[in-house]
Amino acid sequence: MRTRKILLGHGSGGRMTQELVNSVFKKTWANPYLDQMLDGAILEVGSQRIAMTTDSFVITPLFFPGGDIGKLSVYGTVNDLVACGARPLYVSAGLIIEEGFGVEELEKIAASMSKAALEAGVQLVTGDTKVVEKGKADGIFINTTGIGIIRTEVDYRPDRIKPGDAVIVTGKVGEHGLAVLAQREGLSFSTPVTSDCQPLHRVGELLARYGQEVRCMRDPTRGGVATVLNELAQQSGTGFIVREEDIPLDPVVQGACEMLGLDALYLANEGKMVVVVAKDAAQAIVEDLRQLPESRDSAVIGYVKDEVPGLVLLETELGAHRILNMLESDQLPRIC
Amino acid sequence: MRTRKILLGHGSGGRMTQELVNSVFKKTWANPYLDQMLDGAILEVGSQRIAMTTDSFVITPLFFPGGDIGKLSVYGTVNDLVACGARPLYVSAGLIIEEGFGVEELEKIAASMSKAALEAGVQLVTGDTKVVEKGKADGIFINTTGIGIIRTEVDYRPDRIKPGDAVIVTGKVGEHGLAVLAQREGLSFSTPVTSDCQPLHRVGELLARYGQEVRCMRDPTRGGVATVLNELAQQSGTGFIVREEDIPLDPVVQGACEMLGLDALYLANEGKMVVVVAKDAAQAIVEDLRQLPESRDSAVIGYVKDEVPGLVLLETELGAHRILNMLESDQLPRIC
Amino acid sequence: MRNSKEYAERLLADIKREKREVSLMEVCGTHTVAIARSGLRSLVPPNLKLLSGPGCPVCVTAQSDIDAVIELARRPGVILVTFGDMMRVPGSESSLQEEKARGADVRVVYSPSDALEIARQNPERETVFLGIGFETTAPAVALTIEQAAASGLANFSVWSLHKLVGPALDAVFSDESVKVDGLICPGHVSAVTGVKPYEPVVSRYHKPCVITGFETLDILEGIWLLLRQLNQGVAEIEIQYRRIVRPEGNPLAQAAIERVFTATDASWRGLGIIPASGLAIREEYGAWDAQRRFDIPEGKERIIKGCRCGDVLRGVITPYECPLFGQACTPVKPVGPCMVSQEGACAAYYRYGRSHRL
Amino acid sequence: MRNSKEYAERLLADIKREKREVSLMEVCGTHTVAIARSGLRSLVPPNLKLLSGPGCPVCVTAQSDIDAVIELARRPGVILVTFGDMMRVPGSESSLQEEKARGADVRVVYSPSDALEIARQNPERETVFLGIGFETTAPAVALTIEQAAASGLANFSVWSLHKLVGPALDAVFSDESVKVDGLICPGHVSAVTGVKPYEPVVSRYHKPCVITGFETLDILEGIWLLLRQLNQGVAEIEIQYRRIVRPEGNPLAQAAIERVFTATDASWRGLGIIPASGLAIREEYGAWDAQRRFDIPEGKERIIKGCRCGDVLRGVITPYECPLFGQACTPVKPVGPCMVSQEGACAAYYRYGRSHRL
Amino acid sequence: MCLGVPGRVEEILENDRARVDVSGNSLEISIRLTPEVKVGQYVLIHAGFAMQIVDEAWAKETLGLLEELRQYAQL
Amino acid sequence: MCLGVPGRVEEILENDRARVDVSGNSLEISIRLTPEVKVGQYVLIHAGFAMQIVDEAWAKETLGLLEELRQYAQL
Ligand code: SF4
Ligand code: SF4
Ligand SMILES: [Mg+2]
Ligand SMILES: [Mg+2]
Ligand SMILES: [Mg+2]
Ligand SMILES: [Mg+2]
Ligand SMILES: [Mg+2]
Ligand SMILES: [Mg+2]
Ligand SMILES: [Mg+2]
Ligand SMILES: [Mg+2]
Ligand SMILES: [Mg+2]
Ligand SMILES: [Mg+2]
Repeated sequence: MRTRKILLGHGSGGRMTQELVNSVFKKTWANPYLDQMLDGAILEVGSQRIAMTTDSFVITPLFFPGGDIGKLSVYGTVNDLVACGARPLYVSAGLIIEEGFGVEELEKIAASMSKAALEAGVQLVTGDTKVVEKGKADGIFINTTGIGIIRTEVDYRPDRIKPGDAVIVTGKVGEHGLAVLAQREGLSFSTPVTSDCQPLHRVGELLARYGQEVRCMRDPTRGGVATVLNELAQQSGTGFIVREEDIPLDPVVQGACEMLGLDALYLANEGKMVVVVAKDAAQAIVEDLRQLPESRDSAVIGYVKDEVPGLVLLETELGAHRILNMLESDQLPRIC
Repeated sequence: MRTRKILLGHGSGGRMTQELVNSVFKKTWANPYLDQMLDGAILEVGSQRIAMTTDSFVITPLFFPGGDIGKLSVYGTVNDLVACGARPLYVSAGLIIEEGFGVEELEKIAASMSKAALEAGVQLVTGDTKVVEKGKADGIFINTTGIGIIRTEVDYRPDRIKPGDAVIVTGKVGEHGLAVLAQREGLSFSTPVTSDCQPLHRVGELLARYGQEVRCMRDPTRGGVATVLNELAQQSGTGFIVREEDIPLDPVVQGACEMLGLDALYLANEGKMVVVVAKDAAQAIVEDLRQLPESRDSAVIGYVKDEVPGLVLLETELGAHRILNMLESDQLPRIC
Repeated sequence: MRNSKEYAERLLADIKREKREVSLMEVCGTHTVAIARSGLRSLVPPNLKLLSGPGCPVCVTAQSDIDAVIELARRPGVILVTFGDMMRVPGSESSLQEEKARGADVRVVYSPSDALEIARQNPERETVFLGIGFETTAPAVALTIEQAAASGLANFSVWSLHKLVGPALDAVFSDESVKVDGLICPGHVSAVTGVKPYEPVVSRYHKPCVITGFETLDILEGIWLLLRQLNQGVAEIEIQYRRIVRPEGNPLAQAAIERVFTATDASWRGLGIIPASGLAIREEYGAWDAQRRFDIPEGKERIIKGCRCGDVLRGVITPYECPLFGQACTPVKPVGPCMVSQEGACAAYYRYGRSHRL
Repeated sequence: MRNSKEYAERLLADIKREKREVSLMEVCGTHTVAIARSGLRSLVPPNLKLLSGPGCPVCVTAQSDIDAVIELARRPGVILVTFGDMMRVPGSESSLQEEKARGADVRVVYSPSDALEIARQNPERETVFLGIGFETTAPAVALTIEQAAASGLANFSVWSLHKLVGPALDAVFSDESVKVDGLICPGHVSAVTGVKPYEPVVSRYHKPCVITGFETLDILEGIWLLLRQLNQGVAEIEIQYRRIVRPEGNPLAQAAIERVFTATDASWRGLGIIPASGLAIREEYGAWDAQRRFDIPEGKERIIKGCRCGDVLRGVITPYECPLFGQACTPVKPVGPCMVSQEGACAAYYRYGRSHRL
Repeated sequence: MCLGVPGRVEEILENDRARVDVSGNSLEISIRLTPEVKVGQYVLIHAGFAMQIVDEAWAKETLGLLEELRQYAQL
Repeated sequence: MCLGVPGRVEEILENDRARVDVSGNSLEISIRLTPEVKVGQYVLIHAGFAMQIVDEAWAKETLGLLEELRQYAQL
């Protein structure tokens, strides 16, 4: 028998990742926190409820149009705390650096993290630095772990999603994924698209004002909007209908996707939120969101439908419905 | 001008690490939490005081006599929480896996983390998995971040260290460092020494019973006992006198060190604590500690002396005093 | 585009007036994907069947060929360069993706020119480009080989698995069990070949052919034109995709293929060996022919138990009718090649069409 | 060991009775370290000076030699294998450690046999072992070269920077400015050489020599024996380290050196070129001689501004007297080589002796 | 079978290469198979090569068959 | 100049190699320079080679110079 190996697709954030996590971690690490189905865990610490979330950032290149790994690592964790319904407070940073990495680059990244923390209203409170031999890392990897206070007025567990609810996305999709992809070796095109890398703490505050009318939210990072919608469908046991033409999408992103045979709905976003809200509040929420620069392109893209539990259906221009699956594995540029 | 590069020594935990952290992070990330000079940060979250600490584990080999990266990553963070004066509660795990890594190994590591969490009385509440291309990591790296409740009866900031206080180490030194070193390529010796990798939550509980009589503690991981003592001396502004012959040291470890030209006081420990306590309580504390299997070799190794602020002096067998510096950079096996 | 939507609805309304049982085959995988993505299949009447043909270059690549390429990728010093399409295609025991995870240097590019660049940057190693695709892709690879030859680039070569559309169509239509009434012809292949490959289809098999583009509107027009031919009882080659396709194709591209390649028998997954259906590198470019440069033992074709790719490729069954579909065979763990490529019929059906519940 | 402690104290008490100004030199860096670690220097009376000599192989390696080795390590395909000692030694612009960080394949081993193993495991690459050390280490490297030759290992070679103890002693004692009354001779070198290298010291310079071990007790005994000779007005070679050192040394080890190496002029850091003070690989083992195999241009010796290693190595000054000591020059950023090796005098003083405040 | 996108030629470069614009993205391609192409024209791009020049007259005629359709629908 | 540790020969191996014990650690070394060494004897190890056989008589005499010292001290 061949021994099973970890493949890149296991880290794509799509179905392979889900299967790996389920088969390797869920069964051995079984505890109620892991089953909360959030972007982090909601914990009781003494009298206080807090959210905790962790992410490692392993991006190539480290500096990309619209951001860098430092900024990304802070905002990524801030946005996961927001998605948990928390007010982000503190962030830890664990750096793994490849021998030979430039001290100047490191200083840039550290400064970028600091600036990002300031902008997102969090503090970088503790850190760790490890160095590994040349060739045993890829420049620098950063883990950030964040904690925040759970807002008492909200509850963003996916089982609060109800039929008829509206689905909002807070801006144009796929920009981060495309901006980074354009930097890859072997892909010699250039694009004006920059990463959407931005913190969503103010979006979180805004949505908190709507209390329980906001059901649930998730930031569509790895695996993109399609994967997040599928996760929510699975976790809530409801289905989603999403109208293709209502999804905010920059034509430049769309053009690049057509060229490379990719689907923007599976490209990563680093400054967007998919939000499920009560139908009646949807229009007001979108209008509110559009007042913030970070969510000015917010739009209702679909609604919750009980009849297709666990599924996401995309309504095409012609009115047909087709399944929008999870990302199966990494998208690779292709010619056919 | 040559551009400065990160060297392995920058991750050794010694002076190079300290200088890097000071020059790159302390100045840009300035905030009161980073200046607490603990193994983690003590934070206010609403009404609650909690400790938060982070560490990345990048060990080779992943499985070593006495432990594995999974166990290590849980205990390492648990012990840092203990050193902060906290009761460890929750741990997050961020895994960076190299493409091609065996799923079976991953399962072993996940199970080991789970078992370790159980033994240390913490819960693994949230995780993240990233996969990087073959050759861009070294099997697997694990970041763990932990939070715990600060015990109200204690305060382990180093400025509480007073002249005359006794210095305790909770067991034999250098075992983890040696056990791992013996597995290195190019070092073809074998040793019965196994890693001391163990959780110290019960040691933390025991010491908490002594309230303010325990001044401060630190787990001597990277950089070893010598480096931790130097950190405490610098941070407290006091000095330490340590008696060479009182330091618990396995003769097997000592023999291997002589062979390779290493100093056991700079070798990493993963289940020991250096504790500074009130002189009058020292004997009782050591006797108490010796009741626990994980600290059965505890001993008073020295005392605090104001006259040599910031320095650690080693009293040799002959009664001479010499400076015990921080680890400057990695120890390499040598022949001369 | 309100206008185009209105127009699409009018085309569709008209198509729905067709009451006879009609089976149209889209040869090209890009059509398969476009049809699946647009949900068109659920909009046309059930008596109008849209079958998928052997037009996905990934799907038709023989497992023995994949095995040989994997063997090559394992050689020390070799950099294997490929389009993203090929990474997950299963050989008998492994895939390029798995070999990469085991340590082989396999790289994905967008253009064969990028492979040339990789060869230049790694002078001490052997860069091998895996040439796949039909007449659309072959000219690009031909020009790349000529460029390597012109600049004397000695560490670059191409492993050619290129295939030709004409012989594949012949294999489909010569099979009695295949019931196809008309052909949605591949727009981009035709941009190179022109109408020529379809001439036997109309002359020998009397099936209408429409060279069609890839927008939803294009496809609707293509179907509409096919139905019109069927209703009029004619079998001609029409070009719907006139903004791209000229009847004569692109003679320069045809000449490039001709200069560098020569037709050879080729093994097609599911269809077996088809005479003169592949492109081998000519003798004079032998120095850039990886099959000549590397001594790789020929792989053996193994039958994949239960996989009905062969029938899917000839339109004998739809992917749904394969017992492994969606169960043992998914895009993450594909059993057959039709599940691998984005444009493989099985993958397209899996991704976009698994449910009709709405 | 109460007994030994008591005995040490008695030795020390006796040593303290010496009231004259006496300077003893420990030639060997391992002695320097042992003395510094034990705190001995702070226990002997101030009139008894313990000077450090040129006996750290790392410290005496010329910067131009390091530069050449760095040049070699940068060559593609080369694996440079070395003892840990050499990693941080500064060349004119870089060190092996920094080259490793830049991508060179530099590996640390405990034994030259391990380098042979690395060569076997990497047949397609060139493994070069950096041979440093005095007569203690040279036989091990000689046997390793013979073994490579015997097994026909073609991708292994040694870059020899080995040095000899006798010529270095001569360089120290022939310098008028050096005031040394007696020599603590290196125990492990002498295990190979026996008493021979010290004969000129007693015959020409009339300085007592005691071959001494490395335990604190050994060193105390060594000092005690030297003082006794001085008090008795004699200059002889005594062996304190009798459990290891025979007067004739180890003839097999001497023969191994003789078979593989031949004496050559060598450049010593701080001391300049000393005739016949180094070991070159003999012609017949030329295939395993990296200096013959690789065409590396000879480096230029640059004067390091302010570094007084030369004076430290000859015992003219103690490290404390170098203006850079502990400020511009520390083990992490060594300016001179004496700060690099654990057993370099400057490093030993820095690590173990910076403060006398207690 | 073969993905292709139209791109507008922005600049003719040396060596039969050209810079094209694909919906705002910029790409360098080979125009060796469409040597007569001019700046401002559209080409069909496949795997980094221009495979054909887009026929503007037909491209503009988005609703190409509309008239025929009307006639046919009348039948 | 040269680190060295004593190790006890535990087993003579092929090819002039031996397994030695260094304070409880186990190491394989070359004994080509001390071919006459027997199991149970101690050797001085440097860089993986036995450089000399330890003279047990002298090794045991820890307090080697004690007598001389007494005499000398009396002077
Ligand atoms: S579903 Fe899988 S097994 Fe079945 S025909 Fe398609 S590719 Fe082959
Ligand atoms: S302190 Fe540094 S610069 Fe001064 S002599 Fe020693 S090594 Fe040279
Ligand atoms: Mg997270
Ligand atoms: Mg995240
Ligand atoms: Mg740490
Ligand atoms: Mg790298
Ligand atoms: Mg998230
Ligand atoms: Mg920590
Ligand atoms: Mg720790
Ligand atoms: Mg995550
Ligand atoms: Mg590796
Ligand atoms: Mg710690």
